[in-house]
Amino acid sequence: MTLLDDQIVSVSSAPRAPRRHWWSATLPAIAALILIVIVGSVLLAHVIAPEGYNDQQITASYLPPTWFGGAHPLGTDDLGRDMLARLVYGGRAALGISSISALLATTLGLSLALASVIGGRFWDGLFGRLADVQLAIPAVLLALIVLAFAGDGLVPIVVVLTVGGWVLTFRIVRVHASRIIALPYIEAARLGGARSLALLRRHVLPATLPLLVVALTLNFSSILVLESSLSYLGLGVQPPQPDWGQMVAEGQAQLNGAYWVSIFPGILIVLTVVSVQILGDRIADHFSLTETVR
Amino acid sequence: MIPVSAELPIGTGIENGGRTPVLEVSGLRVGLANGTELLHGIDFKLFPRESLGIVGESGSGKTMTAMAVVGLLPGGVTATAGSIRVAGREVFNRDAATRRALLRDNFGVVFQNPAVSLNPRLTIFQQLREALPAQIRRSRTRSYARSLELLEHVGISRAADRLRAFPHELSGGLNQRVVIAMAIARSPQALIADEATTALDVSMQKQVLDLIDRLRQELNLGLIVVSHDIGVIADRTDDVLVLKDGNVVEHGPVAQVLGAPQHEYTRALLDAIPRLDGEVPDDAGDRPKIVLEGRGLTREFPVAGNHRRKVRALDSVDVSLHEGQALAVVGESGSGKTTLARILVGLDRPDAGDLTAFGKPVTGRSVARRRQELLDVQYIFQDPYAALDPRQTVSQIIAEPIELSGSPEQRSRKREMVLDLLDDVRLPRSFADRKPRQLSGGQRQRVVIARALALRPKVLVADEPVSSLDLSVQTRILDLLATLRAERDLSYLVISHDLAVIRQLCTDVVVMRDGKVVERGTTEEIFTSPRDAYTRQLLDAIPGGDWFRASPDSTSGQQAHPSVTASYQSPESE
Amino acid sequence: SSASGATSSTSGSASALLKQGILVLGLSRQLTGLDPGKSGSVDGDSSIDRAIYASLTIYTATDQLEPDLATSWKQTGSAQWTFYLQPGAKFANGTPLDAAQVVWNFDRLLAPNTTLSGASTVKTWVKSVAAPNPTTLVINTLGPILDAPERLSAFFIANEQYVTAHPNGLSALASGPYEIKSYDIENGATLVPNPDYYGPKPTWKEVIYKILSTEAARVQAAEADTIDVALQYDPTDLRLFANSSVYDTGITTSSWNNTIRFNEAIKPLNNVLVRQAINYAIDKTAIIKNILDVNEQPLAGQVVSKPYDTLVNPTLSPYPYDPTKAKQLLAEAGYPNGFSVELALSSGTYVAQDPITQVIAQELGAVGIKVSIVNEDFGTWVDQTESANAPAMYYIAYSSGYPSPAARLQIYADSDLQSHYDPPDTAYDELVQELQNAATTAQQQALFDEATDNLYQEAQAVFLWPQPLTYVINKDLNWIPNPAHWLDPQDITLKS
Amino acid sequence: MADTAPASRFAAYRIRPPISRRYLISRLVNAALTVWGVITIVFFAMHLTGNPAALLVAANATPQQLAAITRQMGFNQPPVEQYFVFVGQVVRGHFPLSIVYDVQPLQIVFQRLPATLVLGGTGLAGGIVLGLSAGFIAAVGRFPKVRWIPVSLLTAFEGIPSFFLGVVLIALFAITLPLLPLSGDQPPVAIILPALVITLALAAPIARVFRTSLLETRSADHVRLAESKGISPTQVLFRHVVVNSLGPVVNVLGVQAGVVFGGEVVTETVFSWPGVGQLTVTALGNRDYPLVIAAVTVLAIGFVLVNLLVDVVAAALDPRGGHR
Ligand SMILES: Nc1ncnc2c1ncn2[C@@H]1O[C@H](COP(=O)(O)OP(=O)(O)OP(=O)(O)O)[C@@H](O)[C@H]1O
Ligand SMILES: Nc1ncnc2c1ncn2[C@@H]1O[C@H](COP(=O)(O)OP(=O)(O)OP(=O)(O)O)[C@@H](O)[C@H]1O
Ligand SMILES: [Mg+2]
Ligand SMILES: [Mg+2]
Repeated sequence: MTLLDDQIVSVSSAPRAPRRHWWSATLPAIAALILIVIVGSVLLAHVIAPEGYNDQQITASYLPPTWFGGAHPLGTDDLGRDMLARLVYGGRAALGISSISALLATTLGLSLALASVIGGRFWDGLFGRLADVQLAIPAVLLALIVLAFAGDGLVPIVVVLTVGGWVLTFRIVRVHASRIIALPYIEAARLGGARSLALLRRHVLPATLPLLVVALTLNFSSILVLESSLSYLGLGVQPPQPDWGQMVAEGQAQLNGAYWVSIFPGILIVLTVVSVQILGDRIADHFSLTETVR
Repeated sequence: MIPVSAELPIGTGIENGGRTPVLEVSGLRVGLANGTELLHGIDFKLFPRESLGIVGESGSGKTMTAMAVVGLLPGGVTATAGSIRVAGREVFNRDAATRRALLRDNFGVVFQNPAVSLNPRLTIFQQLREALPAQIRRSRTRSYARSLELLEHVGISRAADRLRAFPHELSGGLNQRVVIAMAIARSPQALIADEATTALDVSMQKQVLDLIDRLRQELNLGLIVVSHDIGVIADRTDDVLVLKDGNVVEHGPVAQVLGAPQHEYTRALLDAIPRLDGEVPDDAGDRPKIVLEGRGLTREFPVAGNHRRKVRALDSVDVSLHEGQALAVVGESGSGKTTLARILVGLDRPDAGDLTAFGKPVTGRSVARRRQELLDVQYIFQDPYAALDPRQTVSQIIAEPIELSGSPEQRSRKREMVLDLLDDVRLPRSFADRKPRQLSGGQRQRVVIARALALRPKVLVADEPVSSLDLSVQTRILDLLATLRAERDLSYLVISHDLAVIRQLCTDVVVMRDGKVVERGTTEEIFTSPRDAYTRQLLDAIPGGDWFRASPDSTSGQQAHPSVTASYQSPESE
Repeated sequence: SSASGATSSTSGSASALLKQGILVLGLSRQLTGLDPGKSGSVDGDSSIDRAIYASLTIYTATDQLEPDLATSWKQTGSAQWTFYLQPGAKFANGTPLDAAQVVWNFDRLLAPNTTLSGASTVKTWVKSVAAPNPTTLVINTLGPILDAPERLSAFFIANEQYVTAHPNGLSALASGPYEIKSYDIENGATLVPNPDYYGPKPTWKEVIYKILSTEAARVQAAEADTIDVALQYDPTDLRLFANSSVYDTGITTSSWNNTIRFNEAIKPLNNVLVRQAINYAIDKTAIIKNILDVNEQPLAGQVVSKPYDTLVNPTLSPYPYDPTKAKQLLAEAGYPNGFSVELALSSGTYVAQDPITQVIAQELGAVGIKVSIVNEDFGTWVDQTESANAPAMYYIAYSSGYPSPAARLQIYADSDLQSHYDPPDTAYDELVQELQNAATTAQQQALFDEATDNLYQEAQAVFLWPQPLTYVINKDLNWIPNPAHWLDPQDITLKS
Repeated sequence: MADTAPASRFAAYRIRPPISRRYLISRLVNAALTVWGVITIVFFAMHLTGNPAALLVAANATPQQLAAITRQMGFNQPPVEQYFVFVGQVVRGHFPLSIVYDVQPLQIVFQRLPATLVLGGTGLAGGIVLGLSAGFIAAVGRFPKVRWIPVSLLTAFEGIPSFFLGVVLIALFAITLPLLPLSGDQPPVAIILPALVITLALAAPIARVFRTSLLETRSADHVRLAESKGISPTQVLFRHVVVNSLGPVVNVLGVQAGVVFGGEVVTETVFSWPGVGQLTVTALGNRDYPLVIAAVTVLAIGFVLVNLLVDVVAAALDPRGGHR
């Protein structure tokens, strides 16, 4: 089944408000700020929480957040471990894994797309079919299965996420690149004596670059969602090492008592995803790619 | 039909007692919501059976005027002041609904591009039915019958089948006829055609215009023809309205306005038209060696979707281009011109036949290979907008061929080569760092030409080099090409369906039809004594052909149009 | 916390159903099937088995042994018991539920080549079974089994023809008070009264068992008022219902005791020093106090729970918490800087197991033993523990259908599937066998002490603690929490 | 003329199908190929683990059982034969027996399928309705100042992973203010929360695409022509703008079908909804790979069918495609 090869639809993206609204300008700024804070504190995890993520004090379980000051500004979990510490270290896992996978996925998608654009009908058909098959198996399921076989561990999970994510880039780039390659100025370059690779390097890639940035952001957010879903289902990073999705699951029982254990990591996931999407959308608008991407 | 018919004295539109005009526009002002005004007070009258032409450069307000009359102004644009009287009834101050209703019952509109003016989702019948008067529309049987009538009326045979077809299954000409059928479906007082034929190729253009004229006669319609093609106006209208920036600069009978233009703007418009009576370029006399030659070139394309059926774009075509020659390839749309050109420059491969360049056979299988063998043959694109990578600067664009396949020595002095080329195509050197979007159409075409010249080719192949440009620009580009040919003794192969262009640029002509060569000869021969019937038809089809062949002072308006008799045969010929 | 279900009874809430005579019970682990020949866990398959199958004798909520299918019984020989069955008892399809059927239930377990996990519960003490007439059942035992009637309290009786016709055990022919209306391994079962039941008419119009195989599921089920009774709550989560208008909560002693079993075929766990080290390395008292939130004593190196078990070895005392000793032992054993090992959990099965095992993992880490915790679903987990490549360590609680010292120790004998692949310890096996057949209580005590001493020295397991029985129950219900964790609709009644 | 138009004629025009048989066939072939691809992937996935036979029996299986499965799936034969045996078995619906249930896996999958379809269907329907209305408002809403709000709200929800949305919804609506039942055992109300999760995942992309497409279509030439015809503005809006704008939306649905199916896996687990998704997850937990394989194959086929439908509908909305 050909899934719309004439126009691509992003799996998700940020509000499409007419530019004249004041916040359509400020929103990306806010998003950027949020991301900086999150990423920053995740990178500085070892500074923020020198004691690490598994510093148990079972006598001090489920302390509520004190917000400012106090030993545990964001409270503690069932084993009296500092939530802030677990959140920042959990972020390392979640964001680290997701961004690596997103990069790989985008690269993979890009290469396959370009290959199928210049590679002729056979490769185009093959990769296209591959993408269809890929889409036919829900990413979550595929991940569950592969992980069930390959076991947890960093490499399998990254592989799974990459495999789950390449199609998006592939489709976006493929459509765009095949439009470009059909344009007269490509033929003009051929007339100048350009070979396929020169065409890619001089015209196709530059034309695809902004799109690629957008694809990357889209990839990242959808992969982060997938990653946390898996970790929520108990796959990927194993306790005691924290991961946001896993933390949501751990705290679920106490939603009504110690809400913070499961709500905070959830909120972080949402904030990250939405901010990234808003930025991605901003970029898309900037290059006026929105239509291509949707 | 006759441009100015015996029973209607010339210019009746202007001072005419007695009959009430179908449409009377006075002081019409149109503006945007933000106050900027697009039309600054337009006045004209339109009487039944009379035709008014609106000309003017692009952006002058032609479409606005037409649309304001029928109340189809684009969103954000509104008619601010003035009066529009339809059959004597003022409609301007009416509320939107009634105004629309009134205008729609009195006017039929024919839009520019038939390909997109029909809803791709609905069959012709479903759409035609919507255009019918309410009382007919209600009954399917009557709608159906009426639709059949209409289609047959606009000269569409096999009407029943057409009614069941979807727009994309019909040719442009047929679709335009359908649109016309819709326009007359509510038997209006007047017809308004905005660039109704601009998108069609000459022969089809002629057929459609003939149809409109015929209907005008039969149905007593007033007619407004909006076009930037003065030829069309000259042939088809009684009065003409010359617009400039939303103002009427001249208004009067065609003969008067075009024959003895008062306003220099009008004159400028007229001068811009390539003339058919100009000097034919001197050809290279005795024919020395052949530079580019195709023998028995044949190319087939699969008909989209239907894998079994194939269309023969080229059917064993022989062409030979001699040194210093400027060879024209003419023919209606779809006759195989572009296909031929692409094969000659190696962008495409013939299914059969062989190509020889400078005596050496071209055998490369891949485009890249063929191009290596054909580097001395370069190509000029029809649409300069698409032919330039928007991300590159002019100098990058021009330098690219040098970087890719220039000699080391050339690469070393890339920069000054680029600047020289800019000089050659008469572009200021300062343009080197601009991007395409900062250039006008003409300037872009010059860049395209510069790039084509970068590797100092011996042959230039140009597909419709000017057809996408404003008239005013066209002539300058043609001049440039002519001078370049002289300066660098290039050989040209020029494709065009505009005979005026050919006449101005080429020494010899090849006429193509359905992928075959039907006639060849020197430009002089072809224009004066065309042998093939099809060639003659092409010549006749040129709008305003006679007008411009005759000397400006003669009141050529009178003289009968030679093709009238021949007009409108075989509507299905598209 | 919002008094969960404060406004009780949304459309389908459990309290609403209760008013229509429908009881909803929560089970804390996935079901594995309805074949009584396969031993199930009390807080799972067995609770349903008990509701749909007859047994010869039965323990009431108050732990009194009472007649069920058997109206009376007596020891008719030094190694023989005779049971007299209800005349005219029927299966749910009207076929007679007679001694012959009961015999078949024994024989399939006694068959030499049987693969049924229930086998060890009879093979160890039953020689043969006969049915001289439809209402008389003669059991020839391997010795003077004093507590034969007790042992048979959880021996459920299925229908031969039906079981052979439905080998996959996804349906059952009832012989008890209820019969199956719908059954789904992952989500639970629905029971309705069995019209042909020989006993008194059951109290409930319908009984719904719901699988709540995670702590979160259990808590949410109660918070959303979708169950009437459920067990195995993390004590800290019980506090969520402190001021609930719908539920009472409880925490009490039970017959279960928690241990960590070793796969002794695996290095270095085959080394007794290592096993002892692990026993020393875990601070049980702290966990009991802070996580289990009860004042119990750790298991005294034996796998019996006071006060449930009457027979205990008074001479033993718990392994104290002594990391340094643990380190030293490890060094002696040749692992001065520890090793890595896997600890397998059955997801959501035991009270507060996730926090507990994380603490244990950290404490073992402190002495250099790197523990990685893996979760499996109950069914898979059981299969694994009973297979040759069982996990190195697994967190498990054992119960016994009644206070039987033999049954307690049986678990560590070679005949038990979970011990089967460990290096054989014939001495211990014989002890247990003798204990089975012990004639006098004095004899029993002696044998028991010897066996438990052996367990203690060999550190056959990490002796943790008696697992508290925690539960929430709808305020409108009467129920005496059963130490064995039986969740039997028969024991639950509406207040007044 | 009026009466000479025979009825048959416009019977003919009216049943004029917007898609050609050729097109339909090509789509079908495509779908078949995809399913085949899925099966192939599963085959390789199984072999990645070394001994596939071991996957298909219980952890404590006897050698006999192992031998039996090896024979049934032809694992003792050379790889190529193995492949064909496997494909053959799957195509004939012969999967190895489920380990837990000890019956044909398909049988169990089909028991669960209705639940999944109901949930997915409801979620999908909700998403379409919500998305289309939001997109419509955003494009042609009466009040330009506020008409972007619905789409933005949906987009905000879209950023919430379905598992977290599920958790929060439960906490809010099933527990804190117990309006809606918790899990899949009190139909029909119980479907509201899980369906909502799927709906919210779907609505935003639909809304955005519909908006864009509406704006494009509205300025298309054929709309101007329609306006000049004298049919009512509402007729123009719906016959010529709205319906013409649905094509891209349908295509989005094709892609989003994946989101729905994937979403179901998580959602069913969070809400313990007894559908194929939950079945697959627990089957994985139970190492019941025969069941997993069957479930995945069925889900994939479902997805392919949905996209087949999508292609056909899309073609119907734009005959230019359909007659290709
Ligand atoms: N939708 C619109 N909104 C605002 N301004 C418009 C719009 N359409 C056209 N204009 C402006 O109105 C003026 C007249 O436009 P119009 O289309 O009438 O020119 P035209 O003579 O038809 O040109 P062309 O020959 O290219 O069709 C131009 O300056 C154009 O920029
Ligand atoms: N890439 C292609 N695929 C399929 N058919 C093609 C292709 N290119 C050209 N054709 C067909 O070949 C025939 C000749 O096309 P060609 O473009 O050469 O005509 P042309 O004379 O250039 O027309 P125009 O004057 O409109 O440019 C046409 O019927 C066209 O439909
Ligand atoms: Mg115009
Ligand atoms: Mg052409």
